[in-house]
Amino acid sequence: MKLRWDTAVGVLLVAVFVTGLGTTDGFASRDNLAFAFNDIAEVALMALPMTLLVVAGQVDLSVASMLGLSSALTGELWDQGWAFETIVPLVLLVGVAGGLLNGWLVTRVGLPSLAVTIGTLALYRGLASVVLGSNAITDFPETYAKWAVDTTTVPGTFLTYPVALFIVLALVAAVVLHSTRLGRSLFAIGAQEDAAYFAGIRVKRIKLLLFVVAGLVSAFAGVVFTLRYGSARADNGQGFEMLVIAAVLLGGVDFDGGKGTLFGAVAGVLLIGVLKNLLTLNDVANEVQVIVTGLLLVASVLAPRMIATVSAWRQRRAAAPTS
Amino acid sequence: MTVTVDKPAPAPDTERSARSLVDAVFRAREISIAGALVLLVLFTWVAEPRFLNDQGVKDLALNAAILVLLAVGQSVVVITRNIDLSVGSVVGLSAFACGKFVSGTDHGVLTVLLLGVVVGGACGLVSGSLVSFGRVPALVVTLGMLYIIQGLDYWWAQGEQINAADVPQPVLDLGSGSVLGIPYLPLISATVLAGTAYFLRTYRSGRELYAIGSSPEAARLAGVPIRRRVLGAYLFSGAVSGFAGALWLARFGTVVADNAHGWELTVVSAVVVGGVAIVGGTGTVWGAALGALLLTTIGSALAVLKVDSFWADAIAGALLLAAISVDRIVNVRMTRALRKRSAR
Amino acid sequence: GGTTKKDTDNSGPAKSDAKADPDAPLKKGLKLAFLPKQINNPYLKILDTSGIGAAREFGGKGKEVGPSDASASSQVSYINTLVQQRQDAILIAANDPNAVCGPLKQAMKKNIKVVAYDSDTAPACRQVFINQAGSEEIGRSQVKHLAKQLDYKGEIAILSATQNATNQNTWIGFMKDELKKPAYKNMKLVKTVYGDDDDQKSFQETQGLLKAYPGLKGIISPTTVGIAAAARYISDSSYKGKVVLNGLGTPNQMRKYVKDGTVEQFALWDPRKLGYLGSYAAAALASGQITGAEGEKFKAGKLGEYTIGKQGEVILGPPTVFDKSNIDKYHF
Amino acid sequence: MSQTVPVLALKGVNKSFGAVRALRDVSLELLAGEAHALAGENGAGKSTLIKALAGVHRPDSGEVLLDGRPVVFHGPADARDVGIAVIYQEPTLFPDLSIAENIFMGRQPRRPLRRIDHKAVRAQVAGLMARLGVDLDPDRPARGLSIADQQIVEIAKALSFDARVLIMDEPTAALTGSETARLFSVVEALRAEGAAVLFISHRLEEIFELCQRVTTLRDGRWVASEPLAGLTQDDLVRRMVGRDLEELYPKQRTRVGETALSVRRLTREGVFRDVSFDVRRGEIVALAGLVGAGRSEVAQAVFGVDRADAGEVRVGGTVLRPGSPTAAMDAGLALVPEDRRQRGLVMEMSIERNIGLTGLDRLGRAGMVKRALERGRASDWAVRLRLKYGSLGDHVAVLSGGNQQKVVLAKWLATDPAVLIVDEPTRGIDVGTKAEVHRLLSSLAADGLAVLMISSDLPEVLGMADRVLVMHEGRMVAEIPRAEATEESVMAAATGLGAKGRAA
Ligand SMILES: Nc1ncnc2c1ncn2[C@@H]1O[C@H](COP(=O)(O)OP(=O)(O)OP(=O)(O)O)[C@@H](O)[C@H]1O
Ligand SMILES: Nc1ncnc2c1ncn2[C@@H]1O[C@H](COP(=O)(O)OP(=O)(O)OP(=O)(O)O)[C@@H](O)[C@H]1O
Ligand SMILES: [Mg+2]
Ligand SMILES: [Mg+2]
Repeated sequence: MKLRWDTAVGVLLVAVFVTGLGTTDGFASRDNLAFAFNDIAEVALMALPMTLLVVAGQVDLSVASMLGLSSALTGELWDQGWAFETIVPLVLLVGVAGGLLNGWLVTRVGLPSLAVTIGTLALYRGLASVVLGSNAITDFPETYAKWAVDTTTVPGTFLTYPVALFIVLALVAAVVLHSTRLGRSLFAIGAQEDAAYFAGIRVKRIKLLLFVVAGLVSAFAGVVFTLRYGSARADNGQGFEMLVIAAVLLGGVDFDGGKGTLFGAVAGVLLIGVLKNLLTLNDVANEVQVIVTGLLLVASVLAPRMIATVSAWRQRRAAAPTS
Repeated sequence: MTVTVDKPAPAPDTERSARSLVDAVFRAREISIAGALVLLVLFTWVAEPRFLNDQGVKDLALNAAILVLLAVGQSVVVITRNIDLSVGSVVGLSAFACGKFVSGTDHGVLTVLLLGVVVGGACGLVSGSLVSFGRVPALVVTLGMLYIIQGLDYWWAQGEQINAADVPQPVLDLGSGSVLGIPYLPLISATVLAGTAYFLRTYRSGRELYAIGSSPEAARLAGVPIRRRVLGAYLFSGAVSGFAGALWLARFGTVVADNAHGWELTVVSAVVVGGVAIVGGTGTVWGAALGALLLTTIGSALAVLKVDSFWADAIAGALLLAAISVDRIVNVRMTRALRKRSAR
Repeated sequence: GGTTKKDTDNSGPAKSDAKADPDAPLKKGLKLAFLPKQINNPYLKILDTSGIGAAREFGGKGKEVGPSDASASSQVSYINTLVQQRQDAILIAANDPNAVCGPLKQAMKKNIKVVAYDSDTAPACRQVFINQAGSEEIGRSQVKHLAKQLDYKGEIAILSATQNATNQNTWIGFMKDELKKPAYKNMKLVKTVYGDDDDQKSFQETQGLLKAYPGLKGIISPTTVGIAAAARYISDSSYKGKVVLNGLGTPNQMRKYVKDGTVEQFALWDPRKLGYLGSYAAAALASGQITGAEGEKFKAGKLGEYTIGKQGEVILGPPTVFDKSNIDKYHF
Repeated sequence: MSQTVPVLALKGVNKSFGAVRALRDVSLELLAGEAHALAGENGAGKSTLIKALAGVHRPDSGEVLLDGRPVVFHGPADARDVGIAVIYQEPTLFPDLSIAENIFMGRQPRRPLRRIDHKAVRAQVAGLMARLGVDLDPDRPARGLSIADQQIVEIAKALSFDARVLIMDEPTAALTGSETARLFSVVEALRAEGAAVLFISHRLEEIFELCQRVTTLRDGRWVASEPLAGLTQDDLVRRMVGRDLEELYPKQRTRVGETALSVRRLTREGVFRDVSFDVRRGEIVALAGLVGAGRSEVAQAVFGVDRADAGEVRVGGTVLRPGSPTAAMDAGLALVPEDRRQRGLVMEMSIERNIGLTGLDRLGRAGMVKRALERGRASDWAVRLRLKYGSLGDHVAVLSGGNQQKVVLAKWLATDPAVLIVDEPTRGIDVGTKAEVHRLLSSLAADGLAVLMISSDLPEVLGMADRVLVMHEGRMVAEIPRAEATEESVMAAATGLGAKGRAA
């Protein structure tokens, strides 16, 4: 039986969860779970388009900066007295524009996405601080803020609204990736772009679309983040890009493209979230948590490798006497 | 059954002009970056002459010295189609380790530098072994190492700070002193840079690094000891980062656990701006060093031009994008020109 | 139409229905949690260690938890955890006065006492704020000191921590106000830069300042990381002796620069006392001695009695000015 | 001569990849001064065998003998160091490095202090190029070399050290007559100097021309080792296939219908110019020319993967939007590209997904993909093309070269095209399959498909085409009807000597 890494992460997630239930006071409480999942909502949301991108052999390092820009814009416009109902669509539009710029540079100018998005990582974060400077805007309307915080849950569950939204979007993303034309094309582009192009797949258009979706989702995550903390700042979500990528890679999505499952990526995000919550509850120092994250990442690539090596070795040993 | 007919050879002069064009394309990146750098410096200098006074030049060189070192180390790894995201953490760990080691003692400069190299080399060895022997993707492993080393560093430091007052004077002098008016740090970086460049061009193992990055499969079939070379590249990158950590201590005197936190992306930016292809196989350390110099100079220039610091990031990002886009467009144009010219 | 800023009304300071019982004894076995801006901040480390020591004095248990990056969002997850762990009091040095507000209010609802120290939260989100010194006094006195050193003329600049640090911004506000007075008509604040409490960033910001403003005569850096970095740069550059540096720093960090003449003087309160005071304030709150209302008094161990001021503020006392003559008496 | 100890030999070698047993108890002896052929169908295990000889694969059991003594190669470097030069089936170049560096990687001549002697490298490469009679600039990067030029660099690499054993896996698949002849004369010379040669080719006439002995493999098993003298091509085919071969060029007569593809004044600066031609339904039109004449580029521009600078392409009367393969496919065009590893297939993807890739819109509704339909399409075509595979879920990378080519064909035939452009459709395909492919093309044409076939295999061109178009240096120089097409007439046009037939 071949053990797939994404399954392994799923099993690990369940194991950690069960351990938490058994050993840690307060872990299983409705409040805590609502909080723990809500706490990674933005990272989780951004992990969805990131998974699609990485499968297609691309990466977007600018997602967290776009989150920051969106947060800063939301804050500044709100402060200037705009209506929240106008701000949100506008900010989402900015997300689309940012995605277009990334996608345009990658598909039209022909630059590698890693290089492009390192650039826009600085650019979007910079624009965020141009927009908002050192200010922090705080007085967001309760009517909207309540949808983002962990104290409001979907009736009858411990799911907060951002988490519920994530679940819906994750299902959509899973269907797209694994059972649609687009999904098949993504795998082909990621594994062998030339061959995909020669097979009539609209490689550039699809890549552009992915970056736009990533921009859009990141901008939306920016709004959620702003409402959740009730604070719009230029440095919101700084460094989240690494966390998003770590989660996706942890779920067994291959950075070289062409391989991976959405289930794995989601399991990766949740594992990081649950583990963080559990360790913090047990007063495990932050630096140890950082180390654990690192070890998990290394294990995520090393373990499948070792399993394969061991099973190949066993097979060879089993085959040897017959010849 | 086969028919023997000679293929007509193309006229030699078109071939030669095609060749020089090829050369030009490959050198275009270094030239365009050097050009951008000169323009930037001139512009800033005209706007604010103090930018290039004694202190100004010294500051520019000192600021770039450490990033140049890191970019040199990183390029060697990137050339082999790998990446080392743990550099920032390694610098942090090494700087703190060196600080802790010298604090309140009178250890000599050489001992400190050696310690830095050893600490960094050890980190490089771990990353390198995982990548080369574990045959796992470099990005994931080094991202993991970034976290692991950083965590260890924090865990060790527990919020402790090493102050300049505790660091022996000779070590601090290394960071601020100079010979013949040239500060030590840039001198050291330039030496490492030149040595690495020479090695990459004139030694088999250096060329093999390019071969691995250009096509790992072909390298395997050509009998290149891939694992050993990749391990070597990481070891070098780690050792250089560790060395940079020791220099960091010398330059800033004050060290905490999170020095150089988040520098990995800056270093990778410098390397990419400098024309080392992220997919390996091409680029030079000279280019990477120019890239590093350009990035730090942008920062210094913006400050001197009194550009609001809020704008600094945005402008740096935009310039980075402009640099790689222009380079790419020029490259494509020249390739097309090459195609039309070399029409057989 | 739509929801705009005008429709919202942010509520005032934290109200408390509970009655204070000044004679209640300090409870035993209180669980106090210190949540610094970032666990690797050396200055806050001193503070927290001393606070945890104080807790031991009155039979409580203190611990320090926190993120490794100084961002508001990472503090929030710690607050939640502390609530789940049912701590008796949370002491927080806020990275952002508002982002931590929601969770802190949740905590107070669950009868967990909240004390802000070093850097305040919005007043509604904590019961007591332990202020190092009166913000006004810190702000104004730094301008006064520098002005005296500069003979009341020349361009000056400020090197601050992060752009959102509450305490920094309050102080800077008072500095600007002080500078409006006619006595300083020959002095000009040309620029405020932010070193993000990052040594290297502060170092380069100083360098940029000096290059961009050739006429610069003085720098105030009201943050310990900033002043040390600035001193380090100036001591090795041609600006040494030409630019006056003043601000807030720890004696250990600054000793070298005071001795080599880069810096004449700087100020700071004793962070150990600050942590100690915070610890006692939290215990007093948790034991019901005080509720955070103006005018209430409590005893802070060997520091003696303190009174709660306006908006729940408790002031530690005036900062100490360090210079060549006294610096060797202090080691922190 | 045959009594001497073999220079290099395999004895009882077994090699499996997972469930696939690529070699079973295979033995082989290479003698000094002798050219030894290795024959077998696609997937018979030829490439695997030479990889075992070259130290790329370690045999699961059995041994490799060097001068009669068992050796273990831990990697290609070990084999190289004892004087074994290998040209692999797929060119293995470093695209970013110069031709000179490609040839000498890891073996550069050195100056004192172990520094590379760049001047000596260049000089030696120039010598090699002269010996091969080609004109390639040693300093240009390998990227962008045509497949033929890449193969030449591989050959130069193998020649660059005085090998005792020269192993060549289908070196001529991408070469035209002149280059092949040049290669053979070089190999002859080496053999005369006492080198042992192992040669693989699916072109049987080449085997007879070059080699003295032949070893045949079938399904990973050793069938025979024997002298070629006295053997006929049919004998050899019978050994390989295990049965008698049907006709190699089963050309059916078809009714030629209306114009399906019409290309007018197509130009791409620096590559080809002013190319015009028509292909009608039911017709197989061959596009012949020397390597580098620009045939593949024309095909790519027609299909839209390259953008033409001028000219137009009509399929079934409608003008194609330039630069859009999707539009070309919608109009009923299909292109089987020449570089199957880069462009024809997604190597890391399963067989069924590769075949499904060209028809994603037909595998379900509303953008969805039904796995059952995907698998059905794949298994359908796998049967029709007699694909040899383990499971349709296997990566195409594990298939033998010929079987990979079948997957590319399947993927395009499954789109049910009106015009099929095939670029070197039988390159690297064994004789049996070749006949199958030809029959397939023939019957498709008979059903009304318009076929444009680019081929460097002259017998194939002559055997299959209704009309032969000939390109020379980027221009269409001749159009020769089947009746007049002979080796001489086509080659004359291709080399630019007195264009026969009417100019197109
Ligand atoms: N790396 C591999 N992993 C799995 N199977 C492999 C691998 N390499 C070869 N095979 C299988 O081994 C068998 C022999 O393949 P090989 O490439 O040796 O054939 P070949 O005789 O060279 O064919 P061709 O004439 O098409 O090149 C095939 O069934 C192939 O699918
Ligand atoms: N992948 C490629 N990248 C860049 N240039 C190429 C590529 N393939 C071919 N060329 C160049 O384009 C020109 C035309 O080559 P093309 O492949 O069209 O010729 P061809 O007649 O089809 O020959 P072949 O038999 O090699 O397919 C040649 O000069 C060749 O070097
Ligand atoms: Mg083969
Ligand atoms: Mg071709």
